[in-house]
Amino acid sequence: MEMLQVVRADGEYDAKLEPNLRDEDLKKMYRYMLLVRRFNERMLLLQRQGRIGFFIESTGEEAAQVGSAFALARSDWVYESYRDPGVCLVRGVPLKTLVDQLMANADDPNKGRQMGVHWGYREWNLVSISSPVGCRLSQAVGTAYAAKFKKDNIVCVTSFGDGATSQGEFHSAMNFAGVFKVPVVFLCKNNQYAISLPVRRQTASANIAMKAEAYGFEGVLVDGNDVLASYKAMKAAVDKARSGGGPTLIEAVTYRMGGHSSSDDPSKYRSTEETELWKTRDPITRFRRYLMKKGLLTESEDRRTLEEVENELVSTIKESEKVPPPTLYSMFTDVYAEMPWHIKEEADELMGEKGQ
Amino acid sequence: MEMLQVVRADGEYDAKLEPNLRDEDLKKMYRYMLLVRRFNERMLLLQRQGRIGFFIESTGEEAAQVGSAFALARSDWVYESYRDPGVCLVRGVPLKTLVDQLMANADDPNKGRQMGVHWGYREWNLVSISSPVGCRLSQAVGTAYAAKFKKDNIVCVTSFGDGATSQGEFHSAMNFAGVFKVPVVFLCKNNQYAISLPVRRQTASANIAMKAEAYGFEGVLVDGNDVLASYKAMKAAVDKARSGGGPTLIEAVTYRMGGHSSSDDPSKYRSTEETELWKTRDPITRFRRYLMKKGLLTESEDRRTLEEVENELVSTIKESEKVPPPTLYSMFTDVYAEMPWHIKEEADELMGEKGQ
Amino acid sequence: MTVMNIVQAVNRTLRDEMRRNGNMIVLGEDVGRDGGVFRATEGLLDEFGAERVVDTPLSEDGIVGMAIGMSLYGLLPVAEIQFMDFIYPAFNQIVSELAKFRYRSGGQYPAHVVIRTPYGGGVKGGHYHSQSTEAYFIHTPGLTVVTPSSPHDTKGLLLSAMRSPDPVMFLEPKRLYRTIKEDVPDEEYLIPIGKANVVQEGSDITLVSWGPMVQTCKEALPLAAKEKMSVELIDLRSLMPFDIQTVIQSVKKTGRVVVAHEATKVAGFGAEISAQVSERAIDSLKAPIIRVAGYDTPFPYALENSYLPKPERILKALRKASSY
Amino acid sequence: MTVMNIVQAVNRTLRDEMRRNGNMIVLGEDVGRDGGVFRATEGLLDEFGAERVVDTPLSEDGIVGMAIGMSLYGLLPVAEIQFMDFIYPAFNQIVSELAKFRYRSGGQYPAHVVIRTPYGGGVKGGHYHSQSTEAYFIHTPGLTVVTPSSPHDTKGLLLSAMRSPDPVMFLEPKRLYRTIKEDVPDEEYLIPIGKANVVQEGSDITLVSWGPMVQTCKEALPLAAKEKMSVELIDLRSLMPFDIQTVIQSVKKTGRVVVAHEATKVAGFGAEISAQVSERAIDSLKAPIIRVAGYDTPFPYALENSYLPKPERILKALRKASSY
Ligand SMILES: Cc1ncc(C[n+]2csc(CCOP(=O)(O)OP(=O)(O)O)c2C)c(N)n1
Ligand SMILES: Cc1ncc(C[n+]2csc(CCOP(=O)(O)OP(=O)(O)O)c2C)c(N)n1
Ligand SMILES: [Mg+2]
Ligand SMILES: [Mg+2]
Repeated sequence: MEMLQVVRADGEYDAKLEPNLRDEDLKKMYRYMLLVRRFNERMLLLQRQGRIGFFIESTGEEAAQVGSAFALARSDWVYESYRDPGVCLVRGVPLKTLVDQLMANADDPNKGRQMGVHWGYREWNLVSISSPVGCRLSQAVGTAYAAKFKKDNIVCVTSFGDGATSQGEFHSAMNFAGVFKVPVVFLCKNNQYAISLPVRRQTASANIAMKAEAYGFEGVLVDGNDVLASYKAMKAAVDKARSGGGPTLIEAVTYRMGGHSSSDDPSKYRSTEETELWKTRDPITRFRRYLMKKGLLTESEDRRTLEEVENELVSTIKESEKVPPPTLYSMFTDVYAEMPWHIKEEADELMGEKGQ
Repeated sequence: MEMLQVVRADGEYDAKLEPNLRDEDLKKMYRYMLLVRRFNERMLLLQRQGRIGFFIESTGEEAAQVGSAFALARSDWVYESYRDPGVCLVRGVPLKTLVDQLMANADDPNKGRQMGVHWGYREWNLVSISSPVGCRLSQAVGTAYAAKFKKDNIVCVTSFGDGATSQGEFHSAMNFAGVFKVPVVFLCKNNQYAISLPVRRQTASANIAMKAEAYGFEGVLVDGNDVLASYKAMKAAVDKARSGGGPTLIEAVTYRMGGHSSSDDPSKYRSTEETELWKTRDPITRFRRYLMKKGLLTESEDRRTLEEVENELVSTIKESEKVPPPTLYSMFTDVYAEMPWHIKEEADELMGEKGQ
Repeated sequence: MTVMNIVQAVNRTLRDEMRRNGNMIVLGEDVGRDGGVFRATEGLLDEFGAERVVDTPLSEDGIVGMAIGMSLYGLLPVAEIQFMDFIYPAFNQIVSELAKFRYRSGGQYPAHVVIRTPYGGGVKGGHYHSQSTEAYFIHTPGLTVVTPSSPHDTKGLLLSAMRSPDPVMFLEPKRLYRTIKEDVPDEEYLIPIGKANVVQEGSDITLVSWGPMVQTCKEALPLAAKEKMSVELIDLRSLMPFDIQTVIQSVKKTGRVVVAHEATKVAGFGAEISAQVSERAIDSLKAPIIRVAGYDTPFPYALENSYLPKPERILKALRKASSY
Repeated sequence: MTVMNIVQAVNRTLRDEMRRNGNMIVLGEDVGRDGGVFRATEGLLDEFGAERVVDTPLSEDGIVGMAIGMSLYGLLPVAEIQFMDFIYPAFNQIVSELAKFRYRSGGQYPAHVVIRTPYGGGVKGGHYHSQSTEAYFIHTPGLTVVTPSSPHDTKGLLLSAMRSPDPVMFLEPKRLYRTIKEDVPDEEYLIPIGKANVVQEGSDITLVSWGPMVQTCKEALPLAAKEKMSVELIDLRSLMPFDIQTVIQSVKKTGRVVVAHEATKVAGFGAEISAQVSERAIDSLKAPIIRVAGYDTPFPYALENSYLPKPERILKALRKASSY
């Protein structure tokens, strides 16, 4: 299986393969990638400082996030992953809303109910994340089924890691998608690791994309560190889905440049040579080179963008830190639409205690 | 993918493909196939008469059972399916032991604890069946792992239906088998239906055998109504596994000639044309034609064999029906190795009541 | 009024609601052409088509996962799991996902799926076609758990389940599917979730039960009456939330409690009822709270008849409670 | 004697048993090169090699299924599930297969697998890294369920689990993994499964607990002592089978019971303890049986600290029981 690539690591590109994007959009893409990179770095720092509880970074995976998100319509639905802050941002989620989630404060639309990076925003059709790996895929199939049923012209995308492909739920979801031919796109960001397990020990298949054949639809292999290739692959898949062509599995080949999460030490299970090699394939450096070659970015513009991004982050963090935590009572709501008597008793008891 | 066939429906055969089997064995195979056919018919009758509680027949699938079982060594392990009485018989389980299971009487090594057709015989390395579809596959992988670990030269085979391939547990098992390269053979008897669901709506893949590629090992398509092809495919797979070549998925294409179980009415969901078509591919008729062509069977021998089989069945049923049900107390044993106090209390209470 | 059994009540109620609600979808194994292995969805495919009556591949996690995704998008999926014993491949979807969607999303994504599944023994099904594991689901915050014991209740409760904004486990007593027939009103009626039904009033002992065991309790009533025990039989109907008020009121009157269920005893839902009573009405108790339940073994096959609580076992417990 | 914490006790005990038993295998996600996300299997890969310390693909049903198959063939597989919250993809393997193999095969195929899994809150893990769902497993005949509360108990109970002929759920209180250090004997010792440990004797109230909550109870003891309540603290250690005798003996002495656990309250195992007590010792009871437990909501994140039962909540319950 061939891997789709538009821009090479050195910034050279195949003009025949360039997607049809406006210069404006290319610049926006770059800015988003920078923002995601700096967001990751900042948040990891906040975590180290104890200002947020837990964090999972997505450094190295900016292109796959931003490229694929750019290919979606506002009305499309996304079952995003914890490594998708870029997808959230591209879809319009304010930076502060993401930081609020990490701080689990009262402004978080999820009411501070989940660990960091478990995004979920109804307003932007981003479905609330959960931790168990793999279980969101069949839900995405269901949403796609429902959209098709209602004759809404939308596509449902779900993004997950290489590790997730081992779960039984991956299989069920792929199989249902093939059988019901629903407008769903499975985006596997193969970042080479599931915590410590390298992908070659996750599965014996030659790659992940080819697994789609077992379900009767197409798998596509794409360079996930190439934002234009990531865009193109997703665009083709959503166009196909939207026009009734059914599901696609995209494998975006990328690399988790950092640890698995803020609690992980990757030096235990992988070599410096390997990480150094992947640094030469950095998606941001590559896209920067491309933009400069195309005359769409200068050194000074680049510096300015970075500064803007930094300022935005600093001021957002400041704002989010001002927001109080959720109210005590909020611990008891939303278990059911209406609070049943036994939870009410518990809430009353606790509120009474704290009232004393 | 090509389908392996040795003997055609009309009994013609490809001499180049004939396996290396003694005439004795060919005749034994035929006898087993007849026995399975008549066993099925008899047991279904007993069920209709209320003499056994529940039955699942495997009529039409005799070749896949008998052919594959002949390819195994006595020491190999089998996670057989409820449509595998033939596998049990070939491995040496006495007919009476199978009937005892259906009668759930005191002679059943499973102590009458399970519904009919849930075979399980430690003595013949046939692992106790359970009802949830799909969950035995990863167990077979574990057994294969253990055998390899212990450097025992055995293969573990697991047999299941087309419906089972949709379960997440199929996926996990296949994936683990590929990753750990264990001596396991997955035998999918694709009998075209999972209760009422035809296989083309079970999965959108072109066939089931090809699913193996997604796990990095070989899939083989075989005519499951051809006992010699079934033997050959399994023999090749176990030889490969035994010599360290890892797993194989075999899809044996066959047909469930009867209902799903004694509670099913297949006329609701399939046509007479279809069942009539498959009757022309009957595995027993085909093998009979082959044997006659080869001069290994005469009409009168055939009649005699059938009579023998009938007599064996009749006398076995009579014997099994004489055996009393399991003792009341046996309801409480084997939950744990030693009976804990709370079960003992319950047993004592019930025994006390009945003692009164 | 139409005389019908439970399976018919399920079937009619699904049909009526599908007629009313164009966003309702039925899905599961063999629910379409076959009409369900118990015939609960018979006729629906013909009337509503394959888009709304969906025969799925053999995968319970796929069924529930897909139903969740449908529900988030605004459909009302009613999933059938062929036997409760086969629900476990979907257990992750149910307890980690379905139950928690509303809460974890701060109310942004309520997932409303109804999961219908036949449960309980008495059909010679051995341990994989007989179990009653309602306690797993009751112990999972976010799920509603309901179980009818009659055709009439089936209709009213199933309608409520389908109209509820929360995910509902709708447990159908399969042994009673065709054994009880009664008049069921043709017009729509809702039985509120969370309210128990006092089947018979009585003054000596409170007998609490649900699902298939209600029928067994009913059969024990005349035996108890013969021995001059006045039994108040409460059918909980809804197990989460459960109507503790009705139970406590009764216990305050009788001072004696027997709880009867088919599930294995240890850590079964009977323990919760017992614990609630001794927390809230200990001073009213004149006798130990007695549980009649399935034995703590896997569900047997050959000996099913000795395993299942029978009216005689309930009677024995009533005697024990009343003579204490 | 060596001073160690719980995670070290797990690690040493696994190592010692692997040295002793060449058929023992450790398997799970990240248990090899990484040494487990909590470091419980650190060093094992280096000492025993990749055949015996098996990094598996990301699939819990695969892990447990494979472990069952290994065990049937005569190995002793000790599987790690990274968090108890992620055990549900394997729930079918555990409740339908592992628990029932011995019974359903008439004793021909006992499946002996030890499943180790960290559970409980207090690590800022939100609802998917914090839950305590021991009740699901206790309610499943065929499983043994054990949970230590100290490094010393960890060693003795884990050894017993690995030597037991039955499948064992070995639940490790992750919040205590590194917080309690104590002397642990270097030589082998077994703590019997099914026997409770009386942590402190007392005459006024019986306080029953297990796992991580034992520590919280211990912290409540001096507070109770200050208020002149003599508390008998029982650490169950083993939840299935559970040592009801020790509990009942204590209740007969004290007449008052508080049960404390971290799991959500409704249909939690506390209900079973309560039900057993009121079944067996109602006449000894001088007060309602009070349960202190997790609230009946999914496990929260921001408000975890208010969710988890604290010594103060236990104290309050003790007061309530003793002043009734
Ligand atoms: C069912 C389940 N098992 C285990 C875990 C623990 N866990 C969290 S992330 C992870 C690895 C995921 O790897 P992958 O799918 O490749 O995604 P990545 O983190 O690399 O983006 C594991 C094992 C989990 N969250 N859910
Ligand atoms: C997990 C699970 N779901 C549902 C069932 C009910 N059921 C029993 S057999 C069967 C169909 C199996 O089809 P297949 O795998 O093709 O095997 P076949 O019966 O055709 O041999 C179903 C749905 C079950 N036993 N287990
Ligand atoms: Mg990964
Ligand atoms: Mg089939």
